[in-house]
Amino acid sequence: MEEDKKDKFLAPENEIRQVTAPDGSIIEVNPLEDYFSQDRPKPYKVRKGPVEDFLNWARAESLWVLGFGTGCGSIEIPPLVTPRFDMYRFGIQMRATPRQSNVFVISGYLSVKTLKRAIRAYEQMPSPKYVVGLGSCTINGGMYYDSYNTINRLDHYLPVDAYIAGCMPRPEALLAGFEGLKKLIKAGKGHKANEYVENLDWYKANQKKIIKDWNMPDYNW
Amino acid sequence: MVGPIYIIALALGLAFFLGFFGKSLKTFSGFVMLAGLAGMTFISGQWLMAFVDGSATTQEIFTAGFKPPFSINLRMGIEEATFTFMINVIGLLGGIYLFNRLKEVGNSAMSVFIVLIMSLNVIVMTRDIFNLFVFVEIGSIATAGMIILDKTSKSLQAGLKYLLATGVISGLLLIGIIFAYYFAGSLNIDGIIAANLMASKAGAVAVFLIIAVLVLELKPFPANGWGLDVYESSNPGFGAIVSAGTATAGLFVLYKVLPMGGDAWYQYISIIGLITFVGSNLVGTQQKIANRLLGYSSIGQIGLVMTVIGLQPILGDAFAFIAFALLLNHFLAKAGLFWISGIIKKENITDWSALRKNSALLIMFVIFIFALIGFPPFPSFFGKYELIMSLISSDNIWVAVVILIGSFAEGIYMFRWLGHVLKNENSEEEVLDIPWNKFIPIVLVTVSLLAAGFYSVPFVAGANYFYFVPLAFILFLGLIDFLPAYIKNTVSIAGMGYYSWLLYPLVEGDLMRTIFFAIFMFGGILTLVVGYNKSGKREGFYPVALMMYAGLATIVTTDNMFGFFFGWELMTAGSYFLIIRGKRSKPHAYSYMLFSVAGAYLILLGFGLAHASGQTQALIALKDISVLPTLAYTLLAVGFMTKTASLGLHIWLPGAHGEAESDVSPMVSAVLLKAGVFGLMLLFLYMGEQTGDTLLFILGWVGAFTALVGNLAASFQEDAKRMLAYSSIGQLGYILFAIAMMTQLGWLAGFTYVINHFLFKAILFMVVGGIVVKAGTHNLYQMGGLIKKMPLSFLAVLIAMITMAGLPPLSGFAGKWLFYNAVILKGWYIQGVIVFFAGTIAFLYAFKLLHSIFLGQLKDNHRNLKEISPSILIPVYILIAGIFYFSAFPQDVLEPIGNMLANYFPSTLEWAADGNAVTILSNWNGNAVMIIIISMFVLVLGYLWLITGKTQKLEQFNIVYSAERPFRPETTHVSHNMFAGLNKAIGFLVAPGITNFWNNVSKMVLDFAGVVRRLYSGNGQVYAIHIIIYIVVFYLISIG
Amino acid sequence: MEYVIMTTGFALAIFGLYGLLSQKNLIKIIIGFSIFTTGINIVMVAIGYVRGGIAPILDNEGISQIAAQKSIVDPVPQALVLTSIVIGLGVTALMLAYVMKLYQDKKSLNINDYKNLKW
Amino acid sequence: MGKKTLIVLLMVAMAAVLYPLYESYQGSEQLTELGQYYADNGVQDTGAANLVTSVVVTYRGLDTLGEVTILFLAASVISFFLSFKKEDRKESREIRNITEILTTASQVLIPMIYMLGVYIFVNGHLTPGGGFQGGAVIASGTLLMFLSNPDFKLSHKVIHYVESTSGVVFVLIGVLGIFMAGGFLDNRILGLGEVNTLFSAGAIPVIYTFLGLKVGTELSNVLGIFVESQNEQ
Amino acid sequence: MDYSIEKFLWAFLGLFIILNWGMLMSALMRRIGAKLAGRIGVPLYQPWVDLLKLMSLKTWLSHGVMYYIGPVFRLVGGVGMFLFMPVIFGIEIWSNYSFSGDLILLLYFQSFGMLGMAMGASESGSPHAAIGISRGLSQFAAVEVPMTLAVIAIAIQHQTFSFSEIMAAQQGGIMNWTLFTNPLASIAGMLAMLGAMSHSPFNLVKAPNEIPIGPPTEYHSSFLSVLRTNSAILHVVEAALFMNLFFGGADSWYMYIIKTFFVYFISVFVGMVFPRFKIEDSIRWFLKWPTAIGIIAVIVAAYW
Repeated sequence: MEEDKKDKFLAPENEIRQVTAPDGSIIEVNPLEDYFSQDRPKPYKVRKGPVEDFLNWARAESLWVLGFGTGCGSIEIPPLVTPRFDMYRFGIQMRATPRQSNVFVISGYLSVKTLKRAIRAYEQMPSPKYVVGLGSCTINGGMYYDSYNTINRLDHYLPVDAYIAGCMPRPEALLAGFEGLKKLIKAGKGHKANEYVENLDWYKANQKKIIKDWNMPDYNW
Repeated sequence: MVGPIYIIALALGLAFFLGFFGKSLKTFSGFVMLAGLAGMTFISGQWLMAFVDGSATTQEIFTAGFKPPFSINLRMGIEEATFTFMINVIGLLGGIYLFNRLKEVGNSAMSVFIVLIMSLNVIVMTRDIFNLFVFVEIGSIATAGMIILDKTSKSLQAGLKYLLATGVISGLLLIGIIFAYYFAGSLNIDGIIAANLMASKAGAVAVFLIIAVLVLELKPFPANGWGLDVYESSNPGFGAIVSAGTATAGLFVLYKVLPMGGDAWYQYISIIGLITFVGSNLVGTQQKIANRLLGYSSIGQIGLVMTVIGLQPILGDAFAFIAFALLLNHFLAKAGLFWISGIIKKENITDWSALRKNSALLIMFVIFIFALIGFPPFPSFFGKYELIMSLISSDNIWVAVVILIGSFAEGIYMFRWLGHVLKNENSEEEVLDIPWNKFIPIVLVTVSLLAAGFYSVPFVAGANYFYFVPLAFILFLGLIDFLPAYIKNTVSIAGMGYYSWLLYPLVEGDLMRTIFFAIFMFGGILTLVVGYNKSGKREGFYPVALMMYAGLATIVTTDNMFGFFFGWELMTAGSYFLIIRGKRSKPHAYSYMLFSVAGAYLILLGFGLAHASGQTQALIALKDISVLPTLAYTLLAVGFMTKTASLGLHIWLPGAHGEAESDVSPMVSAVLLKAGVFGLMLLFLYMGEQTGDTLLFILGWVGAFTALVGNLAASFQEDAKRMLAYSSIGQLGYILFAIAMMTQLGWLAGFTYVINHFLFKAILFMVVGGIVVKAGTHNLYQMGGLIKKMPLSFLAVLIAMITMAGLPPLSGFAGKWLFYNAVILKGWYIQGVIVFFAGTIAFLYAFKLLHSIFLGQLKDNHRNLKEISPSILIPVYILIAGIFYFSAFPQDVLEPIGNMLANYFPSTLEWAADGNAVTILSNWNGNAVMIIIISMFVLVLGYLWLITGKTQKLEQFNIVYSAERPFRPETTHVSHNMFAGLNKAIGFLVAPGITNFWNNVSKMVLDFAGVVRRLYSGNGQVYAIHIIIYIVVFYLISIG
Repeated sequence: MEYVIMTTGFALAIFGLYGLLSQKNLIKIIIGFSIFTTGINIVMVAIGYVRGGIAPILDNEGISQIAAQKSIVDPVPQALVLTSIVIGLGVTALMLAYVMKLYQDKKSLNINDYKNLKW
Repeated sequence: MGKKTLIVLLMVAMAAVLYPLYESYQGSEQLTELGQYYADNGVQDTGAANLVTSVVVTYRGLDTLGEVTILFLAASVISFFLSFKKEDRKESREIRNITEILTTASQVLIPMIYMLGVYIFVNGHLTPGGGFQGGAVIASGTLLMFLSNPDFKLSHKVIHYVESTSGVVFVLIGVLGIFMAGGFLDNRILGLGEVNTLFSAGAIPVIYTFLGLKVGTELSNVLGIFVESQNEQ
Repeated sequence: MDYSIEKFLWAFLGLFIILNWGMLMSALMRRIGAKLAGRIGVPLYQPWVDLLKLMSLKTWLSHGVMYYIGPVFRLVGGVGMFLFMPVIFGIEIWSNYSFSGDLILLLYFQSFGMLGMAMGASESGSPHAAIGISRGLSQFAAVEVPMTLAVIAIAIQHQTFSFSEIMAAQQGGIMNWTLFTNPLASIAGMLAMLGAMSHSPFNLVKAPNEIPIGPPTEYHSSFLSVLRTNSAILHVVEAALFMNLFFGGADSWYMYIIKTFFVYFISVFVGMVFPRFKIEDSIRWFLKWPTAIGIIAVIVAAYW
């Protein structure tokens, strides 16, 4: 991975640069290494037992959805807060920052450019975290299957907990999808984040194969 | 003993004799001249000695063996001996100084020089009016000759103007003399005095002409363009003779002749002197040419002495000392300055930075400047102090005011000049050529100046030789200035420690003084400890720092007004030098000095009024001021407020404190500002609540607005040290407000603020100063994220900031609690709310400072920074220990102070056994709050730790950034214009209105000076017209 | 008689002064100065005059010493005027020397051309 | 014309200032006390018949010393200040031809003028005149010399010697007065002699002689320097 | 001075009650809000579930020491406000640790948590956090002016800063409440409360879509749970503060709950009705009308 970083296009802001310290000495700054933590993530320990079941219930009943619209399907999310659908009654709410979200809805096709942001946002979310693929595009590329600039299979890049098929699925389908996710979590199967961490090399290889201007650390804490 | 007549014989004989020597013997003739001058000096000096030890009585010398009035007689009394000695000394030193130049010009120049000095001697000694005229003329002609010693086009013009002017005035003198003879039948001055010419109108006119002309010889403003040109264009060595010698003789003549006119004339002379002193100094404010500036200053100083001569009947016994002290001071200092000017050879004062190449010369220059403005320990200080006291005691307040205005105007240009000298760019190539014969005279006058200051002590009530002890130590530090800084630092600390121990008995038992004493001395030592992190020699730092502390120690230990003022001025001088050491401090030190000088003068006036009421120098006189009490208290309060930088008088502070060196800022901010507070506290205690009711009310409002504006401005600052400086303004506003309430709680709050401000501002300035040096920038937005590099600094600043913001449980809250109770009990609600608002704004800058320096994004060039030096952290943590002690056990500190205050105010605060402070309104238990908060903190921290697993450490860019990433630390750090919203809403409150106001005031003064100085058109004829106009106007005022 | 002299003296002094103050030519200014001092000298002489007095030389020729002692004019102003004249001479000479040098410097005798030093 | 008007007004004002003096002048019927003293005692005190001389040289001898000093100063100043900056002087003055009459007449007159001058100062204590007057006459002779002979150059050395000697002697005589008589410049160091004779009045003739020499040389010197500096132009 | 275990336990019980009441209240408010919008709204247990969820998360990231203890400061601030104020009037066991100080202590202790939290948030290095804090502090400064005026007016009126005395003075009927005895001060104080609660229209500090929820933008999992705990406590305590000052305090838990609910409801209600202020407008607003009313209140109280 170190090598192919070198052939890839390196953004100017990530080039190694030299600055003069106040005492006159020269400091070399390597933005990608100095500004970001280089640590590899570790899988968390999955416990079992009634306490964990209770906590899983709590996790399932408190789904905080990251409010990022990644594709055309994101138009289907806002109706969820309207009186007609009212997702709040299911314990689902939108959060503005990845740090406080558990659910990432990939809403439809994912261009390569957006994939990079999606990876970053996903990695910044605290575990356990869940990915919901919304629409056919996340499954097989959908109508964009031969586009030069979109991915076809989301689960090559991020571990997906649930898919909601359709093009586009209606908000009701979304709610149904969330209910499905809840069931998974309650069943103690909501630990895809660990899968991602365990197979990090595979995911990273896939990601870097398609993202030419990587320009970020291997793992975005 | 050698008779005084031999002065004449010797001088003239030598002058004529020099003609025998040809050109080849120039050096020899030069030494002959010097020998002659030395002989003259010896004769007068020997008489002076005899008079001083009482072995001689006043001698009348009759020429030609006949008694006056039939022949000319000379007198040699103690006055004459003194003045001739002064003149001869300046002649001798001037001769040495001008030696090479005189030699180049030739024997005749030496003759002229020696004749000039001789004529001045005779002018002093003669008792015959016509003889006086003759020797005045000799002096004029010799002067006209010496002007062209440096023969330049300018000096030629000046000489002609001089001749025209003196020609006109001597003609008028002659008319006066001949009619005086006509009416009095005598040419003897005593005979004319006895004849009382003032009885008849014509006689009065004759006297008028004589005195007016003698006044004109002293170049009164504004009929003095010719004199200024002489100063500007002639050789500075000769300028010294004119300024010191000729003027001295002229003043003595005036003194001698003035009895002819009787009482009315004394008044006129004092008015003329005042106009000259103020006018000349005012016009001088616009001047850039060094020698002309010295000319303005000379004329001003002579005007001052003239005023004193005019005030003779008022001053009574004090006259001799005052006049002589002022004259001697001018005499020595001005001679020295002119001589330095001759070495520097720079026309424009902005180029005078060349002086820095020689530190001895620089120090002497500084001494002369401070002597001229009237700083201790120079004779002018003693003289001016005594003068103001006597004037006010004799109900001449306006004269005192005008004199101080004139002095201030002099300060305006002198300190500007000093600023140029100390801070302007200096070219490396030029070398300062200092021949020994030019150097020695300057050293001698400097030493004389210091000695004169020392010997002034017995003449001023309240003065004490003890005040010179620290000065001697400072001198010692100056002498060991070549040693490395850490040695001097140790010596200074030891010296201060010893001095504190020495002085402690003076404050023991007086808690208020003890507190301030502790802040000054202990704070001083701590701030000096910080100095250990400085490498190199730190030339000139220790003497001035110790001078400031000596001043502070004097202020707090003295029990009389003189000592207070002495200390005050000493402290001002020392702090000025400390402040101006900063890289960009020139304008700030300048405005600091101007405000300080103005403030000191107000204090002096106030003291004068107190002295006039109580006829005592003891500070207790402030208690019952019967002469204009409101004015006196207001003056004193405003004077002290210049030091505490209250609103309207604060504009000097941010720059002065912000640009100072890293260990000077805590000195001036944490320690020095308390001097003003001490002054105010003293004042308020003596004044009492009833007397100062309205004043206190106004000061309360001023304090409230000061707090608001200071804090608001601090929150909009981008410069770390300026932010702290503005914060000081705000904090001092609280203190002013608190003590203006004049209740026990208010004062207790005031004391709490004083102690807290000392503690936290010292911490803040020390740490921030250290960081600023390390980070290489003052700008907050160029720092950030330093918490990981400097955790100890962060902790210190955090604690200091929590204290400052008044958050419980730290001691800042003690002040706030007391303050609230005081406000409600006093009934100053709205003001109190303003102060509270200011307090919440303090959070803003507290956060901004902490965030911008320590939190947020670390800058690339700071990646390798290390923690600041232990020599800073050790004193800082000592102070933090102080904060914690005060916070946990406020009772230990506040109860004794409260008890002490109970002597002055009704007690409204009680302490329960468990440390609970109770007023009728409220209660607060600092101890309990501390315990509860710390326990809670521990519990909650434990809880968080319990529910948190192993944390992953992140780097600075591991932040959520809307799924993007930051580019650079610089663009990710939020600091610049941080409180934009607040600024939009109420930023207008800190629009630089006050700065603009003072700028406009100074611009108006300078413009006015610029207009007035157009009088000096440069045309010699116009100057002659001025003289005639002066005579006519003067006539109309005095007689017509 | 003495009034005539006195008047003349004062008038000369005033006119001389006027010349000194109003003329632009340096030489004329000096002439004004001379007239001014001359006027003053005349005033001085007039002051010493005693009506009907003779020169204060007691050479026993003409009248007796005792009579002479009663009838001479005052010698003091005469002595003073001598000094005054000499002083005037010295000053005038010096002024002329200055003017000469100034003329060499700038080739002008107009006083308005010598205003390099001002303010 | 504003300025001229101002000056005229100023002169009027000045006249008004001086007017009280003029008005008060009544003329004198008798001597002042001081004048009377000189008239009564002058001759006895100083031995000089010319009271003006006795006042000038003895009673007010210090003034006279001052006068001498002034002339000396003027000469010195002029001399040292005309000796500067020689390099500037390029142009030379056109000198008119001197007429034969002037040349010849001056050869006759100059010695006589000098003689007259000497007479005046030697007899200063007896007749009107004295050192200054005599010296001035001598200087006028020198002036004539300059007029008649443009190339004439004074010997500065001689002048300086004469001048210095006279000055020093004058001072020494004054000092002698302290030791031998009542005080500085007392003329009674020599016998007063018989009034109205040449060798009378103590040191007055001596003083006047040297004074005359000094004044004569000094004035001549001043003239000489002026002429020289003119020539150099 | 009572540091006994018993006292501690009573205080802890009180804390537990108001924590749960605070969570319930926030769920209630959200439901009321939902009803206004025609929705059903969150289940009443949602706050507890959220809290539990946050505590059960498995990722803990730390930006530094200050970041770590920022929430501690915040919670200490909230808990401290609770502890320094008597809960139920006249009952010793519910007086907490109010012997350590009174209204003044509380006014200043308000900012303790805020400043600590600000430190923590800004150590994260997120510009959004810093922007949020700068807004919050600016607004806080302005809010405090009418607040102080109101407090001073009350202090003048009752000649005390002590809670129990202020509450005592309001006993004996609704007409004895400061709200009626000193209506101007109450208006000023309640307007200030709108700002202190930082609900709309004064919630630009936490503009979720502009500066992703402002100061706590980097906080997550257990740190966020502490912050949410605090906000539950703080909402009740703030409401209780105003209740004590203006609405006669509470002489029983029953009254406590009703009054705090309504006081809190006022701010939520205003938030539902009004849109958001820009920060400078909000400062101007606070320094204009509430301040004017407050000044009049002080003048009336002092000189009537």
